[in-house]
Amino acid sequence: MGFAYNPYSLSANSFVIIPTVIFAVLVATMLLLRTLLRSDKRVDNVELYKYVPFESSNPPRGTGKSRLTFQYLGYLVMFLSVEPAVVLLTFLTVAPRSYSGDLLMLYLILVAVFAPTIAFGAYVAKRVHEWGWA
Amino acid sequence: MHVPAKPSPKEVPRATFLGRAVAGNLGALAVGVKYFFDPNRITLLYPHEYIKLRQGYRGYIVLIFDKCISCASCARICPARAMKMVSINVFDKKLKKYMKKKYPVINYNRCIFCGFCVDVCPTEALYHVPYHDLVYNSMADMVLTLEDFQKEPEFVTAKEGVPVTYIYDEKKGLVKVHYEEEGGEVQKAEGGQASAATEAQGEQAQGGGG
Amino acid sequence: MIIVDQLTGVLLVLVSAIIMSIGVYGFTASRNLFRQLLSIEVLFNGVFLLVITLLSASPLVTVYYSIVVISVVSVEAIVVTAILVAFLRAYRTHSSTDLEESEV
Amino acid sequence: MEAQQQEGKAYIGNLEVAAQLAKEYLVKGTVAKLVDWATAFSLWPVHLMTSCCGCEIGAAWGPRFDNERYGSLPWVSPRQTNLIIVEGTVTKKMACSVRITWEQMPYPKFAIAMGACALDGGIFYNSYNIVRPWQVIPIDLYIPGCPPRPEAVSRAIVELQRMIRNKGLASKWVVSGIRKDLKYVLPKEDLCGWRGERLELSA
Amino acid sequence: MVTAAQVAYDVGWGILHYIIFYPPLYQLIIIPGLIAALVVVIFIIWFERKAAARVQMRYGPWEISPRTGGATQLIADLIRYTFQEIIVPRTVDFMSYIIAPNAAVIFSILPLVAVPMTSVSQYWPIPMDFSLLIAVALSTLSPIFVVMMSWASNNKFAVVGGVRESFIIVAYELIAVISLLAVVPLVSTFNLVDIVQVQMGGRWLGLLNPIALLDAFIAVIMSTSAFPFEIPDSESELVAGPYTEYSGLMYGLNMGAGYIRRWTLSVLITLVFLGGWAPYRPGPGVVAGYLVPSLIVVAKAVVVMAIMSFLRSVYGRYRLDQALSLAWEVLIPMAIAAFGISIAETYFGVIP
Amino acid sequence: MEAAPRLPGMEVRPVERHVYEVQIGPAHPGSGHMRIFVEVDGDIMVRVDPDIGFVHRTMEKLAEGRDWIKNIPLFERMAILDACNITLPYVEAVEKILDIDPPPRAKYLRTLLCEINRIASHLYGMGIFGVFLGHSTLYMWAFGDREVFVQLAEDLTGARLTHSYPVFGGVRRDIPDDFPQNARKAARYMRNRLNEYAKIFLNNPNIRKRLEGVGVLDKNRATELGIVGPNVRASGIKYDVRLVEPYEAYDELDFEIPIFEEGDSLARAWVRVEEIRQSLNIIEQAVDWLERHPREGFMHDRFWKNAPQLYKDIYNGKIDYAGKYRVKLMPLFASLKVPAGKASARVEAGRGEMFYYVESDGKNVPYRVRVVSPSFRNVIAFKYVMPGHRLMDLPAIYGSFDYFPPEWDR
Amino acid sequence: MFAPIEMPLFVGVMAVAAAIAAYYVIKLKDMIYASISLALLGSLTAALIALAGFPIVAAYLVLVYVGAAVMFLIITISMLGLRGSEERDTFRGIIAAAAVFTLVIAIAFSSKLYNFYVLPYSVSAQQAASRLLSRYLLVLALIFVGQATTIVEAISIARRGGRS
Amino acid sequence: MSSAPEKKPNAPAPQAPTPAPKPAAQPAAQSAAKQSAVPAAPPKPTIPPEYQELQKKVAEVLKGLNPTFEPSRGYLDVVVAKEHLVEAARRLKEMGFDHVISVGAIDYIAKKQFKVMYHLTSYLNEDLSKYVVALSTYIERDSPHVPSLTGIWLSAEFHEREEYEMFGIIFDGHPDLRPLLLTPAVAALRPLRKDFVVKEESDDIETDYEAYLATKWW
Ligand code: SF4
Ligand code: SF4
Ligand code: SF4
Repeated sequence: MGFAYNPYSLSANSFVIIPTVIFAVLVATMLLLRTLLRSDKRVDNVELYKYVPFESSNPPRGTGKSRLTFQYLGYLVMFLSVEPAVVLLTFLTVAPRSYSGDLLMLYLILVAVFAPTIAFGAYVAKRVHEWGWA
Repeated sequence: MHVPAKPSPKEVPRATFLGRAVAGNLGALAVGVKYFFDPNRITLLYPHEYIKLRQGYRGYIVLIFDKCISCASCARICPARAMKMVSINVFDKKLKKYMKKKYPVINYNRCIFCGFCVDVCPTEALYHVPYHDLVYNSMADMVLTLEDFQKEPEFVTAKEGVPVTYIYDEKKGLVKVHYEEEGGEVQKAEGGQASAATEAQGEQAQGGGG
Repeated sequence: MIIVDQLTGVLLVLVSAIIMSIGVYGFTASRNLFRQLLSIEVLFNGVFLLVITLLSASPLVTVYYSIVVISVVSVEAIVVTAILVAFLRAYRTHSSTDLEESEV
Repeated sequence: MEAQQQEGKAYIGNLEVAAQLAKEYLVKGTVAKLVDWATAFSLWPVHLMTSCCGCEIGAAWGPRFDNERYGSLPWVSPRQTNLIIVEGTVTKKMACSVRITWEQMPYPKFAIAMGACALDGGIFYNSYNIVRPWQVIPIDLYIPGCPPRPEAVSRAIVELQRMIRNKGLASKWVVSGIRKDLKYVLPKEDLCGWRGERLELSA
Repeated sequence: MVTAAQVAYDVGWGILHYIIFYPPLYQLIIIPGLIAALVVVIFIIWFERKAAARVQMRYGPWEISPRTGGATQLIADLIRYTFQEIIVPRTVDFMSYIIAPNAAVIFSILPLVAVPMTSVSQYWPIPMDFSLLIAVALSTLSPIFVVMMSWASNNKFAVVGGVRESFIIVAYELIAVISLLAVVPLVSTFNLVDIVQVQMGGRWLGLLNPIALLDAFIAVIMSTSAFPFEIPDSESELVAGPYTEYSGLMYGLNMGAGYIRRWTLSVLITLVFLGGWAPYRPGPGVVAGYLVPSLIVVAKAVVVMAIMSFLRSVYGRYRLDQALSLAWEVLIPMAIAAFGISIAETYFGVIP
Repeated sequence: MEAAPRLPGMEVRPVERHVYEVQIGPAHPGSGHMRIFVEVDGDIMVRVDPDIGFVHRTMEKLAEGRDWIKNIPLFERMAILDACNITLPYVEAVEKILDIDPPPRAKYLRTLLCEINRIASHLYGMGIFGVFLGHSTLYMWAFGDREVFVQLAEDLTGARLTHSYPVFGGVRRDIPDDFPQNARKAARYMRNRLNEYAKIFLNNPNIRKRLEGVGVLDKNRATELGIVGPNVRASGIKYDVRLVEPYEAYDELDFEIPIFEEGDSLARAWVRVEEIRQSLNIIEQAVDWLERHPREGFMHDRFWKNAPQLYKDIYNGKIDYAGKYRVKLMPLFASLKVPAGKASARVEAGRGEMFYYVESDGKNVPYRVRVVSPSFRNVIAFKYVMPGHRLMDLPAIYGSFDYFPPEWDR
Repeated sequence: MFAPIEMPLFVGVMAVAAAIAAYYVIKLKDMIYASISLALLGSLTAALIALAGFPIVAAYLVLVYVGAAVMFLIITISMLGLRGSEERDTFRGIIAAAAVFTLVIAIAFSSKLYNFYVLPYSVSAQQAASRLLSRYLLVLALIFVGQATTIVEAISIARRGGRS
Repeated sequence: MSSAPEKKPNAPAPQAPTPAPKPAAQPAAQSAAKQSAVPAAPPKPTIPPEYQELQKKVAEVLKGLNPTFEPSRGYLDVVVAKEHLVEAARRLKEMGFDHVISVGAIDYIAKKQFKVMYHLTSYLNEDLSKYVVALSTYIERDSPHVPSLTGIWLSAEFHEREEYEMFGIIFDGHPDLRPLLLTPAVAALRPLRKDFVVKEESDDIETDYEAYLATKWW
């Protein structure tokens, strides 16, 4: 099949080159549209609030980047700790059929270890008053 | 026949966990799917159809010039000051001479269509036309002159669509039917006054034909 | 053909060294706790690469080691962040100055 | 020849002129028609309830009158909409918001004033706390009534679609960046207290 | 003798074969990539609006083309967005503001190159040995850019929406990963082609493990913040969530990115659980071997997406913490159970 | 902390550092015509400050300059979707000062329209509630079914919303001929429909999760805050003006006042559903009564006894061109003078108790009219109920109190 | 089978991209963007690893590291609202970086320069899994226990109630 | 067909209720003079019959505070002096009036007085639910200070804020006395005071036709 159908070329094309090209085209389109579709300067002088952030149509107050939703950090921690284990288990399941006994055992271990942990985590994560700043 | 109202304690229907999770979801989905396959549409396809409003609808107001006795009741009762009396010279048929008389004019920028003026007019010199869907490009158009006030406003919709009415139904709520099927014409024919309805109907017939 | 493979290997080692040194630079240069955390993460990326490259002669071992390393690293990120959070909160509650102004 | 060259320079150096020429070259004929067609059938009113006419707006987008048939979908944030319906009375407190909402909408945008209050105050004609919306933003269409029937809202949308398509309002804006048929009002009254001083924003 | 027609034919065939049907290009740009996604998204949004309208006693978009029931509505919306002013507020971080939505789109369609559309190895964009794994891994990347979008907007609603989006990611990602990989024990491979081949006989994995299918379905709904998990851009508190500041085509792009993500994951679900191109056996040649199976996959995925869209007319939205605890107390245990079911089925030899 | 943008004319309030202030409204889908300053700590609201007045159209002041009759349409604009209930206490209060009592048929007609309005208002509130929770189907259904009752009201009064129906001494129109069977059909339709509402909305697990245990107001708290209407009946308080001080024809009708104990958002939604059921009963009874009794006594004699023949003909349907059975107003209405005195009246409007205090000094305009609308008394709930809930509960609580800002702003 | 001749090209491009991403992690002022850069760096590292012949490790890296750890950083940083200035001691940084760079290069190239090469050969996932299952079952179980402990530990640390 | 006012003699000038204590059971004789334009004579304003019983109870509860009862319809108007307001409120609350329906002020500009009324009723005491009682007091127009009852009835909070901005009455001890409905600029006008007059555009309902057409109504 030749050069273009070499697995590496295929991969490079699929993951890097074509997406990059599309990305460049999209960004260029956006920038172009933004340049082309501008209202007249005269209008901009009349509309003083056009380029300020939208805050329910009030004069904006404060900046958007600030300290935020903290109360659900527990779920996050749980996610991060559970994910490697579970993903590891899923990776192992490709083992041939003959290993399914081991697999089952590992699965049971996982359930045995994580069931109480998740229960505890969910219980703690729900108590939002223990998580806030104030 | 005195039956006093009585308080009746009620409870929010509670369900068990499983019942709530399964039956609730299934019930909601079932209702959704039912209406997906058997929709009960009540939509008026507006410019192509329009509701033939009932006789008593409080729409735009028209003055019958000859009946007005210049009593100014209408202008006095108008809550929005939309009506004003203006004085013009008219030819009095009895006295056979020009006289200064007062007549009402209306400003639709203000009018809130409360119908007080129509209801208060002692000689029924004002009447409502049964439509209410006009829009204007400029506010000056809405301040009517005395001549315009005697004409019924142009009912654009009648040129584009056919009239429908809604009838009540136990299963479907409101059901849209075509106006002719309701025998609306018979009712209209009795209307003694040169009312909006008759004219609108003429327009309608044209609209329907074309 | 073996040249190509070796060239690739050299490239990988080089880039991992570069990434690692960038990480180290960030870690030593900055005084911001979170920046240091990020720098460590950069450093770990270099480490992953280096481990893979150096061990690639025996692929299975590579897989085991890298899986363990990645798990440990991600867990480490969590714990460090958790400690940071706790520390910051304690710091906050004890002091009236604002977090954003205090150089953590 | 020289003039041409100068123009040519201007094209390269001056992005605005180049963009202007490109737009004039591109947006005409079928493209202009397409733009107008699309804008006419995609009039998204912004969610700004100014007063009690909002009930009839609710009904107008409800099932019986269903203005979504015209492709008009009430939308939440002004940045994505192109139609503002002033639903009745605009009080002095609300006027600032009406103005800001209108300003934050991207062009091409249109405005409808609905209800007697939005035209000349309606029953509140002498209230000390209201302003007339046309003092605040430029209005395209007026709907009388208190409240107007939902059909009247539909009528306004149909009428606005016609206006856009007949007069090419959207495509003309695309070409020239300004709508010539509108007077851009700057409110006489100091609605949010913005006049005289420049806005200072720290990012 | 070589005639001009023949040359033209050959050249045309060459272009068709080597350019249009060049697998990465075809899959990223044509089917099931951008163009198909655009068509599907346009159809699905139209369907969503019409289906909701049917349930809601009305017509939905109609006047624009009465004969087709308003099917061109979304095209009008697209054109309108294209020719609307793009307002870039003064407070945003310009480069991130521009880049983030585009990157979100790119990373949304990227998993599509890792899925096969046929069993003919010549038409695989990449070697398929780890395709399921790669597709799942890639699909977790695009939400990051939603967060970036919200941060770049520097708007209160957007930032709150972005943080909610990241929490939703936390909730759905594990479910999606587990439930999509739950079929692996049954087939002992990460190769999507093999997975589809196993289902050829009508033994869809979705039937063997319905819980996994249900969970994956819910995870997809969650991941694209559709109802009932429309939490990041829940309009009643956060105006349009992370997209609040975007206008014109940029907003169209944002909305599109969400739908494209849903599309990508639907394709993945179709391949994994619903048999891919199943009853059909790809034959030789570009049309029989590539076009037809990919169209079958598209058709199935559209059905999946349509069902997802229908939920809008039945459900409201959950609260953020409710969605999180729902995920952790119901869905993740369910997913792990589904995983266990698969292992048990393997262990007890339910499938040969 | 970075300096907030300084804008001239803008009130700058100090904000605690660890909280994040979100302004919800007025151009916001989650607020009506109001603004709520919400300070959140993470996801929890710590301070809620409703800032109302965006629709304040100065009705109390305007009323002091307008003739008595003109104030009826004026006050109606407070909540045009509940028009009859809103104007009725004003009419009643003026009738008290005038010392007239409307004839029974007028009372029944008023009751009928009040109940139609109540249903329409409850359905409106439910629709808005639905859209707050993202449930667009409920919104559409409620608005679609509301049309049935709006249509009934239109048949009766000639206007969709702004009926201006009760006037001093009576009402403006009698029922049209086909009204009774239409009303009965509508009532039967609505009863079936309410079951489907329960299925798709109130019993939907998704919605129940959002509402159960959210915004709980117990009896004492509700009393302390002075919440009114269905909201207070959801907290187990047996208070309904129709019950404690029956007005118009309510003491002759057989109906129940549903009371719930929970006091959470779900109970508040359920109260409204049950009230719709009761209102349907009342409508049927009222229609029966009106059908049984002859068409007479529409207006108090004092305003009617000198009426010319034309007026009677129009009333009796002999002349039909602007609606049959129409009451012509006597011209004296335009400049009615009311003797000095003061009176208050309250009725149970759709959202709760509507209270008017009217004082006259014998002129043709009121000296002072104090209006307290139910929504105005409910605003305080936002300030005291919302803190402690999550930000996403804001629409749920807000919607469950059945908001209508023009009503509370007046 | 050997790697194709253009392999170094691919690796080189990726390597440059990865280095740029790493640089941006350090450089960008805004922590969120720095974390997003880190995510990109992680993806590019994964791509490099995949090129080196370990797609399974790459997938694991993306899923666990980019998808989770980086996400965590983003969220935490945005929640803490950290912004503002930071001091830099450039000189010390450069010294340290140079030292590490030399060290790595020296170790890598001195000992094994001619021994390591990259196989264009995919590890069979089945093989790896079966080997792991048969030999290291207990180790895996221990990893699970470790993870579970982490949950408890991190939650207890991060929440306030645990301390007070 | 002319309107009523022309037939009847004009009503006498308004008689503002006097703050002076006055036996409630015997209404002022002057009300006879107040013949209205309405065809039939209005009744003498008295305490409504259904409130007679309540009046006695309230009088007993407020013993020592010199309550006076003013004629009214539909509610019971209890007037106490400003000093006794808080005490009276406390006693009424103990009696069972547990929330405020309305806080209304009236500007008697002729007498240079404001009247502040708290309309009360009860939720928890079902016997009292059917009554509305107004606890009112007269204050000087020049120094409009009145003790806030928000501490006793929390439900009065927003009402008091409203009266504050509308009349400028200062409720001493109110926790959060800010304007409620109006922007500060408008609230400074104290719009509900009688000396703030709303402009009618013209009292004349008649105009010249040319003038009408020439008018820019907007
Ligand atoms: S309908 Fe009402 S507002 Fe209109 S002119 Fe007549 S009285 Fe005036
Ligand atoms: S009330 Fe009737 S008769 Fe009198 S002026 Fe008006 S229109 Fe003429
Ligand atoms: S026009 Fe009428 S309905 Fe509309 S806002 Fe004004 S008063 Fe309300």
